[in-house]
Amino acid sequence: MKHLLFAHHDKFSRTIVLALAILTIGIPLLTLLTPVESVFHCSAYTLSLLGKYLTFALVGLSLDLVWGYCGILALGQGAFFALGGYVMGMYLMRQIGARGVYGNPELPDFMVFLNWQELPWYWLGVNHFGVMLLLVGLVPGLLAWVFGGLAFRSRVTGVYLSIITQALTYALLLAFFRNEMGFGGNNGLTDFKDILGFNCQSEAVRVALFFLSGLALLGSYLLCHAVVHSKLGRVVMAIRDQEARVRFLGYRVELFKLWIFVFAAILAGIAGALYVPQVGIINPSEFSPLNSLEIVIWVAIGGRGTLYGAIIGAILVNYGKTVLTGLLPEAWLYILGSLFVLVTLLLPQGLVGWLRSYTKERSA
Amino acid sequence: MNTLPRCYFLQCVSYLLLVFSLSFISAAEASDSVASLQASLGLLKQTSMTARKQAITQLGEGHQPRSLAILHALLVGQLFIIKSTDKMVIAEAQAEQAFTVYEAESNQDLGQFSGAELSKISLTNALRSQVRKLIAELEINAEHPATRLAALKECDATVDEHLLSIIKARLPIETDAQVKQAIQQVLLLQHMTQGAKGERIAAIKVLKNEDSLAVVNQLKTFVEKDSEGQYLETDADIRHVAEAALTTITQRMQWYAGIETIFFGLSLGAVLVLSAIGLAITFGVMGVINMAHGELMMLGAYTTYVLQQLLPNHTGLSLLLAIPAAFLMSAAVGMLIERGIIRFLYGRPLETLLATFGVSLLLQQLVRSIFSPLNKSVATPQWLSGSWQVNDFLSLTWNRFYILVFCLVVFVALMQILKRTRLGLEVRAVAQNRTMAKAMGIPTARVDALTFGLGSGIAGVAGVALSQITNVGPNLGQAYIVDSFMVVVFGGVGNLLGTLVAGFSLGIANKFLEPFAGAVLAKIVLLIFIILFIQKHPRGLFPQKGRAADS
Amino acid sequence: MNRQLAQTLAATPLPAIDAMLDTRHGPILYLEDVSVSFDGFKALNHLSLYITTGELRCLIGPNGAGKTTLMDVITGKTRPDSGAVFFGQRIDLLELDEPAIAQAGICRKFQKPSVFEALTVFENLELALHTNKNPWHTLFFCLTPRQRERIDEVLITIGLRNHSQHFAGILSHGQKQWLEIGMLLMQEPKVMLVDEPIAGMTQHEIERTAELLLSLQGQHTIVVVEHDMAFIRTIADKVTVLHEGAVLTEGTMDEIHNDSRVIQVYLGAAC
Amino acid sequence: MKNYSVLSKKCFLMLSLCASLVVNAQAEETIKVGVLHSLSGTMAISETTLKDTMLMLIAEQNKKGGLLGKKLEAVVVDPASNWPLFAEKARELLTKDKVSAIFGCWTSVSRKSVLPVIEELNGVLFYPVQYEGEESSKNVFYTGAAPNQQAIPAVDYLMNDLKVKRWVLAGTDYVYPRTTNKILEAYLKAKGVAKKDIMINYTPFGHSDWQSIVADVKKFGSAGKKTAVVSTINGDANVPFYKELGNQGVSAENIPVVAFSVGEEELSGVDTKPLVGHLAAWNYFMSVDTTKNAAFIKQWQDYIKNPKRVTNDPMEAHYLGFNMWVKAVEKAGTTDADAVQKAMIGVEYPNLTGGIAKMLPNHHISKPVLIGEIQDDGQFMTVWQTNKVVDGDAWSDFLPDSKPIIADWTAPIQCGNYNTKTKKCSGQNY
Repeated sequence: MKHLLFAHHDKFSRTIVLALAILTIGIPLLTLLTPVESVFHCSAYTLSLLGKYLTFALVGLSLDLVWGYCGILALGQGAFFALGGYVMGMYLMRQIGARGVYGNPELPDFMVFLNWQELPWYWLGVNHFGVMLLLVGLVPGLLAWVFGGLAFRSRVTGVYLSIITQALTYALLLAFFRNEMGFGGNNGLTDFKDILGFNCQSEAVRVALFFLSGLALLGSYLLCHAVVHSKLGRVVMAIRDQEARVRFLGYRVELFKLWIFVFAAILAGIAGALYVPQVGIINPSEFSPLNSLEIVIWVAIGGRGTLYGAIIGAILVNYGKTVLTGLLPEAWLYILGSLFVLVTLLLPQGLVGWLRSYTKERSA
Repeated sequence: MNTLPRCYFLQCVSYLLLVFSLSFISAAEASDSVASLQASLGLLKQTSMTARKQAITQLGEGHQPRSLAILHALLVGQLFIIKSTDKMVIAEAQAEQAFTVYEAESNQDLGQFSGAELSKISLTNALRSQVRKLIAELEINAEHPATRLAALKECDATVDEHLLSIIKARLPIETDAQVKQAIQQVLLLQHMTQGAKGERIAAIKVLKNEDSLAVVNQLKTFVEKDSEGQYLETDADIRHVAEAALTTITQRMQWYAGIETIFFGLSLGAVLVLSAIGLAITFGVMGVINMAHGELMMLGAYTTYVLQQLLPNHTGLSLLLAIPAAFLMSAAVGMLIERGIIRFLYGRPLETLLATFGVSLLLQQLVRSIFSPLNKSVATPQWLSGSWQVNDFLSLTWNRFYILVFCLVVFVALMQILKRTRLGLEVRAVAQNRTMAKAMGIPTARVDALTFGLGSGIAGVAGVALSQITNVGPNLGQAYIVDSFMVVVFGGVGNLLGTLVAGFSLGIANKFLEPFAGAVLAKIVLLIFIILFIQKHPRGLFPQKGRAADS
Repeated sequence: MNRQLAQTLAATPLPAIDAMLDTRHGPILYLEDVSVSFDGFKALNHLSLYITTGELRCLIGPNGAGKTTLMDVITGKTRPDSGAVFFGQRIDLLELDEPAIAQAGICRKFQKPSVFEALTVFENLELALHTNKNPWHTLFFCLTPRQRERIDEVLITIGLRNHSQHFAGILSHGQKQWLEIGMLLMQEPKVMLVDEPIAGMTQHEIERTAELLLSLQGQHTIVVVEHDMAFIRTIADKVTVLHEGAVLTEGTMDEIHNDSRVIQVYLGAAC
Repeated sequence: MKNYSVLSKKCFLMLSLCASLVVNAQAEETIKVGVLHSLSGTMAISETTLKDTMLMLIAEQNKKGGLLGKKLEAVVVDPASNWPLFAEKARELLTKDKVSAIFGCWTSVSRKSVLPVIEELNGVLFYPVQYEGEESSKNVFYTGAAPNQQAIPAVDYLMNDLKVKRWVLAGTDYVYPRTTNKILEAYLKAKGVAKKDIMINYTPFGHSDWQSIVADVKKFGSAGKKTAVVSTINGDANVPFYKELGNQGVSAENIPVVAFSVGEEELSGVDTKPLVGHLAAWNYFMSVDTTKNAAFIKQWQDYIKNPKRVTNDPMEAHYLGFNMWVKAVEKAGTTDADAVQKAMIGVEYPNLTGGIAKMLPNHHISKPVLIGEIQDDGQFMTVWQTNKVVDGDAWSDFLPDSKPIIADWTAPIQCGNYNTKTKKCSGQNY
């Protein structure tokens, strides 16, 4: 069973790439080419919804790399996602410029009514698109590098590691809630106007963002696929299964863990940056430990250690959430709760594992 | 001898006359007093607050025997009007919406009434403090020394001429030493401001040894400057003496503040320990990452609520009963979770996290469906409210004090269970080496269920304690789960003593940081501290040792 | 820890390490007065041991004599409380961590076969291959024809050529042992520490293992820990007996066999 | 075969999402009203009641024959206390369900999250909760109190009637308390209160350990001057706060606390003993004795089938907002957003507590302000009230940057943040 899961040339993998490619190219094309009344025309609602799923899938993918392949159950992946989101949010806030309600050309509205006199240093520079792009990867990456560097070097493992990653995101949650931090406190950053000079609300921007999300997911998937099938990927899997043994082979385990951790953090940051303009708000609750737990759940439900399982899990759970919160507002938590319990009990390898063993049986 | 009958007759007549006239006079006086009482009560019935104020003043001045009782009833909200008869009554709640009613004027028992038949005389803050002051004035001459002492304490801050005369009059006839001292202190405070210079300095010198806020505030006025930079107190000598006195008192205040902070820290720590200790068993001993732990606490809190609904007039009793009930309730649910879900997941700790997270969602929503999403009101019994007023600078709240004691009791009991009982031995055996324990004939399945039940039950008991300090609602558990994990990990997984030490030290550190950093930053600092601490000591404060810990 | 040295070692080709080692004037492994204690229990008690280049040394001793702890100390898993551990004349092993020691050329086969079950036999060997083992290098790593050849050689040596694309998880116990020895070979070690190599093997397999170890003697310095006296007799030229964390005696198998203290220790332990 | 199964699943997912947007053919028969309140998560505690209130109001209107000859239909969704989900659900309500108006949100952040969506899609949102002001959107009608309808009158009462000299401004660390306290601080200073007589304290959401802060308040209040606490402490943190006050012996007579977020519903989940005598400022109290209010309470308790359920201020806000909307739709003769927005301004509807609420050009309403003392039955006794309704002010006059700004959605200004100095209207999305 276990061995089937790690088979190299997997047809599922090709399927998912194909599906993602079709989705990424098809939906924007359909939307741009068909008239608004058409069945195939995706509305702004559907586009940003699907775009959101894609960014969730990306953060799920990044967690799968860390958890499924490297065996680090990070309960703070949401923190990197949120940091990427905040960088993007700051850029978008700066783009508002003098169009804020107080008409202050420098300061965002929330700073004006809290009587800030000048922009804090960490807000400088984010108004340039290039700097923002750089920071989207740099900020989560740097945090992961410092945090992971410390933790992996002192060989913090297992639940201890899980809990301190949770502590990390919890501390960030509390910190970003503080209005003194200069990130808008509980209200966060919102009411964005435009991105690179294009109106955030326009269909073209939505389509572009969707396309970029799809592209980012597809690209990241291929990249992750390449990584896990490189020798580095095999070392990392070896670390997951027998960390001590890998050390005796002469590998500096902490460097490998750090590499993966930082890489995943950057992916999560990119996901966050794509998420924010599509939902229109970033707020400290994205740092909530529960959000990070949910990411773990997506990966578990999809099936970890497969990459595409994370993507499927993230999309399915969130799609279910969208549908159920509308259809059964009172009961959806029951369904979601039972789903987590049942999947863990009955499908330990997630939906993908089950699907795979099912198709194997059929073909056998 | 023979004159005697005559005189006797005369005397009798005169006596009779006297008695008659006296009784007539007293009757007249009595009726007068009844009339004024009725008039005051009539005023009280009016809804206007000014009328009520007047009525209360009259009640205070009238010196009628019933006025004290009526004022007391008014203060605690037991004074009602019977809607049908417009009669002023004192009502004592028997059960929900059932009252035993006494007529206010005569204290005559009028039988049972329901809440709907009565309408309450309510007070505003201003009136309430007026009533309180009146009662205090009346009680300075009360029978019990303790009542007198309390009355004196009550009017400590607001001594006016009228009150001062009452107090002065009391001093020569006061027999109780404590009360006498209290009276003298009030008088000294007067001397400090109003006497001759020598008298004032002497008063300051005596009073600087008292732990009294009134003294501090009075002393402060001696050294304060007005808006033009002039001292309010013109006499430089008095200023110097006052300054010196203030320094000594401030030193004592800081000392007390230190004690208070430690107490605050311990009590916060006790809450942390209580919420974490159940987790220390399920997580630490069994390796189950139980995300539903918070919801098990929530169940305990709801059990308290339900018991209070069943025994509405026995808040204290129901709270005590809630402890075993909550234990059983949460333990039962815990064992159900263990038998139904977790036992299939042993050895896969990270998957228990997922499954129990699902369970926590289910339990939350279940509670929302049964009890509505609104918070529930859990009453605090009298003995758990208020504080132990050591002096004006230091008071320790009872509920926190009891929770601290309760936490220690739970901890000791748990340690004893694990150390002394057969179950404890089996639990430790299974925790250390499951296969070996099984080979030795320990029924591991039963032990697992019981251990999980024990941890869950303690979570339920923690819920009872939490119901006394925070909201009882569906979100109760989520507020504590992250903190609980931090405490267990900081203390060292699998070590109960570590959990205790970790909880208390985090609590105290938090409380010492709070004044400088504020509540949020203090918490962030501690979280970062835990993160860094784990780097240095990857297995917490009290790591498990030996080869077994490596695997 | 001397990180700089460790990092240098990690990227150093083997001949360069040889130059650093400098074994001209004495033993390749040098342990002097090493003590380790766990919670008061002395696992190693002022132990001194010297192993010369190219030697095949057997370590025996009853349970708890400190055999595994000794290996832990040499490979950097356990830090001794006191004493000195040198690799050749120049490399102080106490300054290095496990990966650095492994890269320097001291490799270890574990008591319990620990291969990577989720990887194929080939991949297991590939991971062990002596090369630059930093993450970036690993990410872009491609096997050279020479390295592929080397893997094939080892596959033949350990008799797993037909299993090269199988997951290590499905191998038999004995095959796993061999695979681990193969991984050892891939690391091109100066010193091989082999902990209970024949546990769970058939007689035929044991013979082949003995042959293998004997054939390696000379190119590599080998330390074998084993309980099976017959096996030791086939391979050993020098045997060291450990007891209660210290060296009890050293000598040829025959000398050991007739040593009264050894007999007493073993019999005593048996009682 | 394998390829197909996953691929077809993806296609199905994609198509079903797109297809779900096809306009429902039956939509023409009813007028849809969106209800956007959290039914799960942390905010469910407050918002569930408002959902029920809306359902009741809609049912009532349908009994009266609906609106424009059509039945009203409530579309309830659960944004689950998740702010981005609020925006998503608002978009769903407007584009998928094509609702004519949305009644919803509680927290400021949920409103801020929804705002761009409502403005983009030109919807109508009724926001029923007291808030920090500093906002006026063309598409939002604010039926809760602005700071000048709650905070300022409360401070006036404390200052004039209770002769309070020292002030503790305690709040949860988010935008409503921050702004309100900024406004109050400026207001108090303008009234001659010295800086040392104002203590400001912020705590995180759900703060439960109030020991140190209450001890500080006690020390601050023991300096011999009358002290009061102005509390903008949010929801769940209140119970432990009041309990701690009671336990540490701080009574309402010594240091009264006036709260802006503690209403009847919050009190129903609390042991009221330690709270008795403390104050709250609202625009509605359940205890106010008017026939309209009595009828409303009865209607509510009958609807929810619980004779003990309480009513509160945000419920009245929805009651007013809904009825004003009904009047505006009738006036406009259509549910078209632009027409309704235009018709809304000037609509009047009687408050439950007396007086007439009127929708002002700045999209806020005029309301009376009441201050009540908490009684042990969880009700308020009104101790003070404004003698006439107070107009809601979107932009506070006590903040330097917002002073020159006004909101006026009538011609010729037509702007939510018109700067009277620069004569400019910046940052409108329409």
